[in-house]
Amino acid sequence: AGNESDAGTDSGSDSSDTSGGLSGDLNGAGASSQEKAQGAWATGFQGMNDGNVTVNYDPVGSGDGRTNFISGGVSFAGSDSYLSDDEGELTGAKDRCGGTDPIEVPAYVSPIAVTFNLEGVDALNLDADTIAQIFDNKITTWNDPAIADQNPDADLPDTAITPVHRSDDSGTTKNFTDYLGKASSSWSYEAEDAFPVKGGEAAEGTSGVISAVSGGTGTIGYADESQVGDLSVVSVKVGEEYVAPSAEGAAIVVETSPAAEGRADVDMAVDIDRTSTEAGAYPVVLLSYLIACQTYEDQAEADLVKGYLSYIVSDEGQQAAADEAGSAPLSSSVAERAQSIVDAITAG
Amino acid sequence: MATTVVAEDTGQAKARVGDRVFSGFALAAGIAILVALAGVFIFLAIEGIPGLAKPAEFYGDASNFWGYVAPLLFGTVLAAIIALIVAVPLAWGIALVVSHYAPKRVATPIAYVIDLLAAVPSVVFGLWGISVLAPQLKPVYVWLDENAGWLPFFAGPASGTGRTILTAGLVLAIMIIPIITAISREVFSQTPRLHEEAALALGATRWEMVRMAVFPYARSGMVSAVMLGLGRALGETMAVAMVLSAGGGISFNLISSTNPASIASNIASNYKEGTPGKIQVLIATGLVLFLVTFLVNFAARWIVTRNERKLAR
Amino acid sequence: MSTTAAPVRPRSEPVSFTAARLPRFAPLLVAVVAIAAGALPMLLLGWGVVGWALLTGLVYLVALPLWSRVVEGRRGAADRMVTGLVWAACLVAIVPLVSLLWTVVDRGLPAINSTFLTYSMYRTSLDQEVGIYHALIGTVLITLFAAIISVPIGIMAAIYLIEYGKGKRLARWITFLVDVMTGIPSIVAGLFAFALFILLFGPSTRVGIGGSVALSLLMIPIVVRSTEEMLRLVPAELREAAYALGVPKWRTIVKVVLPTALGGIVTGVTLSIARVVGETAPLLLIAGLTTRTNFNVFDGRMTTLPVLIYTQNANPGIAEVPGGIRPGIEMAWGGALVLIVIVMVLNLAARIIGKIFAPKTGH
Amino acid sequence: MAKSITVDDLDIYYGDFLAVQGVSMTIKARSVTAFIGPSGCGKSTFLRSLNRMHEVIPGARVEGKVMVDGQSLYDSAVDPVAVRRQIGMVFQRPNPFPTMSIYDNILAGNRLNSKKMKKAEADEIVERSLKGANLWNEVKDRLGKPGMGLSGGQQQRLCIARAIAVQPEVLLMDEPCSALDPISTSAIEDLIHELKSEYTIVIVTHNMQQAARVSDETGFFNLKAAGQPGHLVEFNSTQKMFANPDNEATEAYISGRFG
Amino acid sequence: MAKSITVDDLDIYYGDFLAVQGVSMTIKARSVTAFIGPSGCGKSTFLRSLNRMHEVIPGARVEGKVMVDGQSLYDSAVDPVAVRRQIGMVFQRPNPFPTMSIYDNILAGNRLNSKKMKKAEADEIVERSLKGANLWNEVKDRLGKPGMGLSGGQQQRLCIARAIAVQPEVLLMDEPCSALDPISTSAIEDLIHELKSEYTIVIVTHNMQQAARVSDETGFFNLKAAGQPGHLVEFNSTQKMFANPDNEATEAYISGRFG
Ligand SMILES: Nc1ncnc2c1ncn2[C@@H]1O[C@H](COP(=O)(O)OP(=O)(O)OP(=O)(O)O)[C@@H](O)[C@H]1O
Ligand SMILES: Nc1ncnc2c1ncn2[C@@H]1O[C@H](COP(=O)(O)OP(=O)(O)OP(=O)(O)O)[C@@H](O)[C@H]1O
Ligand SMILES: [Mg+2]
Ligand SMILES: [Mg+2]
Ligand SMILES: O=P([O-])([O-])[O-]
Repeated sequence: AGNESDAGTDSGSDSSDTSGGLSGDLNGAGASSQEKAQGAWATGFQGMNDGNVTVNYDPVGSGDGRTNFISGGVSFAGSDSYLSDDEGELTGAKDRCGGTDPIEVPAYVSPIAVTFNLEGVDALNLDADTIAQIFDNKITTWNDPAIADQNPDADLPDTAITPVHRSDDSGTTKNFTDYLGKASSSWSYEAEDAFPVKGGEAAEGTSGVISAVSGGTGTIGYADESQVGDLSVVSVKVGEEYVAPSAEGAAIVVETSPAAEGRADVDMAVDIDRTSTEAGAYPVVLLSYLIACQTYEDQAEADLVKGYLSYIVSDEGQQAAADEAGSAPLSSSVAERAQSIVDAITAG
Repeated sequence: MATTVVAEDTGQAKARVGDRVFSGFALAAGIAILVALAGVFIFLAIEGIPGLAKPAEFYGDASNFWGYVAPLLFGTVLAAIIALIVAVPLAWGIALVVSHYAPKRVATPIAYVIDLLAAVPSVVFGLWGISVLAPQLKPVYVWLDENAGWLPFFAGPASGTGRTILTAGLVLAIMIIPIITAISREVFSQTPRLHEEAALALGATRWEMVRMAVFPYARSGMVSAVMLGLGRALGETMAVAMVLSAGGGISFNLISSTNPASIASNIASNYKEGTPGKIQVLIATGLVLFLVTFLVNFAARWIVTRNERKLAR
Repeated sequence: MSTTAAPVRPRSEPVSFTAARLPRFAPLLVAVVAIAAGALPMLLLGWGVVGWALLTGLVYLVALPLWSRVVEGRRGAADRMVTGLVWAACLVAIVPLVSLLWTVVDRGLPAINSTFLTYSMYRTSLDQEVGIYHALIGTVLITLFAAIISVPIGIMAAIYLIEYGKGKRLARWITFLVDVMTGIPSIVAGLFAFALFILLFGPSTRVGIGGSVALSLLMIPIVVRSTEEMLRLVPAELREAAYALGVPKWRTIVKVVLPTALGGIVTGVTLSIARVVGETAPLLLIAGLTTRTNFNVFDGRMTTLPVLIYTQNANPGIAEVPGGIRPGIEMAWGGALVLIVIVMVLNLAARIIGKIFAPKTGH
Repeated sequence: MAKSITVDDLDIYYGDFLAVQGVSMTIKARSVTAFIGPSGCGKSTFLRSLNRMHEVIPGARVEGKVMVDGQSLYDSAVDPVAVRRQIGMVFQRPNPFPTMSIYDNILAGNRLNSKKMKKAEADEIVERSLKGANLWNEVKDRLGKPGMGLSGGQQQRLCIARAIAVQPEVLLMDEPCSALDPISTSAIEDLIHELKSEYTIVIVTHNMQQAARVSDETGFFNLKAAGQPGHLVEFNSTQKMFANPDNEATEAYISGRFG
Repeated sequence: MAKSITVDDLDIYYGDFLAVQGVSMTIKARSVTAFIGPSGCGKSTFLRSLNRMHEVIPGARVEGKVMVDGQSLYDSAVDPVAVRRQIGMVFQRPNPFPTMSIYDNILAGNRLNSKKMKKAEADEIVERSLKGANLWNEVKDRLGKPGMGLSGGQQQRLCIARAIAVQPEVLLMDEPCSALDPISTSAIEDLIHELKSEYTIVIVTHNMQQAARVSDETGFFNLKAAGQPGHLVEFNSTQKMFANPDNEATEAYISGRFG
């Protein structure tokens, strides 16, 4: 390719003063939602190493990414949810890492926007209960009093509501339903990768949901905030306020959420606090993780993983992902802890 | 010139070797296909059979595997049937235009343009399906719901996005038209002139000539073409996954948001987030699709041979 | 002779050759009327262009045969009906095609420039330009190797079925199983290839040739089926002519049967390539994704155009200006356009080859 | 009901290739007209232009006039289907429909005109036509079998039976007997004699004895040279043609001194 | 180089259908043997059993013995390909290879056996064979054109030229002249006369005059009844056969009193 031949010569200069001096291929797999951010990180990391490194990230999905990591097929995984031991994943990952606990650090936070397409309306305020009832097909028209009460200024038509959910299993759905379950009283389903309500409009992938919402009439859906584009978004009721999705709001929630129970030091798994009333917090978020080992058999592999992950959680890395993929950067305290865990990766 | 009939000089001996080697290769190729298919089957069986009997939580709302796979199978077959119903007459029509109706100047570009359709990747069909076709069909579904809602097919409520199983079937139809057309027009145009002229000389109109001389001659090829198209329709993954609003149960309602997924698209949608146990379930659905394809072909073949036998009576 | 038999049709009055024909301009006239009739509800009821086209077609397909039925009788009406129907089929099929091509060209063309075609997506800083070169190479190589695997197997298997196995039980089974094979969903083919390569080369192997193997599973049945049909159509007389000249069977097949069927075989192979060149799911699984250009199908990941299109569309990134086109979306449509052009060129080449080798008749 | 055919200065083309040039003749109703001439001189081509079968070959066309009972055959108002229904044809190579039984082959033409036919009527047509083509005894026990299972000669007779089953008014035969044995041939010749009381018959033959035996009038076609278009050398009563032809070339051909 | 062929009690089957039964005869080397008989009596079938072309039809087989110069043709050690290379065949229907030019058609037998040939040698074979088949003058200017573009008769002569181009030792001809005009026919007949000084020739013909003209010995095949297998009624010198046949049925057939 026209660009690859000279990549090594001219790009090291502008990227960073801390040239890594690494070379080789680093392979990862996992959440498709991370792909764009991974592309940005790969670019930065490749630049740091003067184009002698190639990072490959297979966006096969979180589940398959974790499976690939556990089987030893890839050096790290990207995942929308942390390892759990329901099907022995945590144990499997430990085995894969030579008996040491696997590393789980947050890669970034994504606010999940509730987005809609309704003629004549470009902003709405909704509380968790109303959102839950809409997605549970309990509220079926846009001029339902439950909606109207919260939006006295909006000119709500008599249009039927078409809620759009994900047809594929997805981390977004799991976090969204987790939010509905915890923040509302009218959502009776478990948090799951598969959308639990039967029937209704479903679409493949974030882009599918966006297409369906923008192509339909009276549609409402949920999707990664960065992908919403021109569509209108719902401000969600937190405490007494309505909060629009934002990177800052997402970061606040992550920072104030408790760690998952019974985890090792190197495992930063978090149970998001969906009912947070913190000012400015936006609790409909997805926390995306990076999964790796503390030790690798191969020195080169260890160096590459360490270097790459440490770039990801660095300010530079977080900024690159924010620019390219529109994700929300980690708060500095979270990033600092992640950095110290990643720095401890060794070979042996 | 050799003086005996039995092969003796080296050239002839080599020819015999050539024949043996060549037929050996041909046989090996045939067997390779059997092995490949057996490989796929064994793979599906080994990886999929554990998926037949998992705890109920692996099957979503259903309580067992059969409850899980039934709507998927239904969706697969329904979409494929819609596709065939739409595509087969169109494809045969186009094939006839190209082989017998249009002058060569017109036929060649038409054939070329249709072949182009075969080149469009399924992802692009998917993209086009969501962003162009579905919005166009949305008002049609609303109209059908209002005016033909008494038919179970159009019971509604009409989808708000147009991404229904009927839309998916139409996209599939467009995808399989070039396959069916290409093979059909090839066999149509191979009809011997002698037979066509026999019909024309009896005072047959063009259509009667087609019926008397072309169709009977091409029948086996036409069936093959349809089976190829059906295979693609049953197994299409990405386009269906992208276009269809999936997740519903068994229903003949063609215009609502709630549609059964197809087996292939369901695998693609759920494979990504699948844990090993869930993947076994998905592969088991793949096994079911494989067996269904087997049965469909079996039935088709049986019908064809039965007809042929009737003919030879 | 008619003394012994009742005449089939009354022969009393001489039948005129010109009797009962619609005027030459009849189809045109009906078409004009149909267009007008179709336009009426558009004007009065506000129907769209689609409704107009549908109604026009319907009126034409009903009116012309009806008129013909009255004037020319049942047979003439049937003939006109079918003629109308097959042409309508053509038009109906071309509409979505044009719409699709238009969409792809309209959205893809802006992306295409020399950087797009000659750069890969490998970059070392975010402001560098990227292109689809790596995916182009990946698609060409993986498809080429898939063809290298499946075309010989497919053609030889078809030869076995038609020339050697006729009537044998094994041949009947192969024919049947080839049909079954056409129904293998691409994702299952991908899973199978993935499992196979993991078994052979260790966990999570991702390699271009694995994609070729998966695609071969999808190509072979198409090649076999189309070749089989074409070989079946080669007249037995030609084979006999060669046998009678003392030509061994295999040479007869290679030099007489295959060349006679070549046009159709080439069509079939092109069709099979077109069928798989747009596959996404299996390649994402087994060939993986990389930003670098890889020329070696036997080692390392390879990106193909459909995978690129799929992933770029799924994660299009954010637009440079709010409300602008996302970079991934533009790249996806651009890639789709390139992919279609590739197959178009392939198709054209196949046609030319087919024409060169097709049986020569006439002067 | 038979028709007379008048041909006036007919040129016949395959695309740009002029195959037959400047033919004029009058074929009398209720008579047998034979065409003879060396291979490649355009006999088949000319014959096919008489029922507009020529034009089914892409690029093929004619210039000039063919009048059947005063109607111009190539008039724009004329329906070629109607023409072929009344001017039947038997080809040089037998061409039974491969997927149809013998029975259905015979009825193929009739079924086009009357969809519903009583079984008895159909049986009668089949039997009459097969007897007329001297094939009845050989196939009467296997009418349901495919027509392709017959030997070459049997197939050709099947095609003749199929052509006469629709009782055309003119019957064009392109070397109908070239694949037949003498017995079948003479049966067909007898049939031709019978038919000419009601039909106009035009036959192309290589067998000059046959031409002499069956025809009332004979046309001799020839090529000036290879690659040149064929043309009509002489058209005369058969008797005169074989006894005392006007043209030297005709005499040379008929007496076998030709070449 | 010519071969004599001895047939001993040959039964020929299509699957379960016995088409020809109990044929025994000796075909002399360097002579012309003609087979006559009504259509469907198995002449073609028998002829095809003489160079093992019969067995290319699925299910077809023979029982009995065919000896060529003392070697059993159906011996398991015998290569049917080698047999056919030395016992050539011309078919009832012309079958030129559609993908090949006239030139390549002629050379097909040589080329397809991968014999390397000098251009001059090839040209010579083409010219000799085409002249032998009386086609040279008509096609010498378009040797590169496809063989399918010729008229029926021209195509058949092309096939004859193709068969003699490989210089077989025995030449089987199945009604080679049924699509030819008298001039070509007599050229072929002359050719047969020429060839028989070196080759053994077996010809099936419907034209009894032709059999009388060209052959030294004649075999008469007949069917007992429709559906019954064909059999050899009489095999005798042509002279005797036509003047004073041993068998009544033969006489009836030859004199046309048959049926
Ligand atoms: N389909 C065709 N396309 C082009 N040329 C053709 C076609 N059919 C025949 N010809 C040419 O037209 C000329 C006349 O052919 P035609 O078949 O009419 O001859 P014929 O007198 O019937 O010969 P034969 O006695 O061998 O059947 C020949 O030169 C032949 O090559
Ligand atoms: N391929 C075949 N399969 C089955 N039966 C056949 C086949 N070919 C010929 N027959 C039958 O074998 C018998 C002999 O046929 P054959 O063609 O040898 O006759 P023939 O004497 O050459 O006739 P003709 O003079 O009409 O060519 C006929 O009854 C015919 O129906
Ligand atoms: Mg002719
Ligand atoms: Mg025969
Ligand atoms: O990131 P997801 O595609 O799993 O929503």
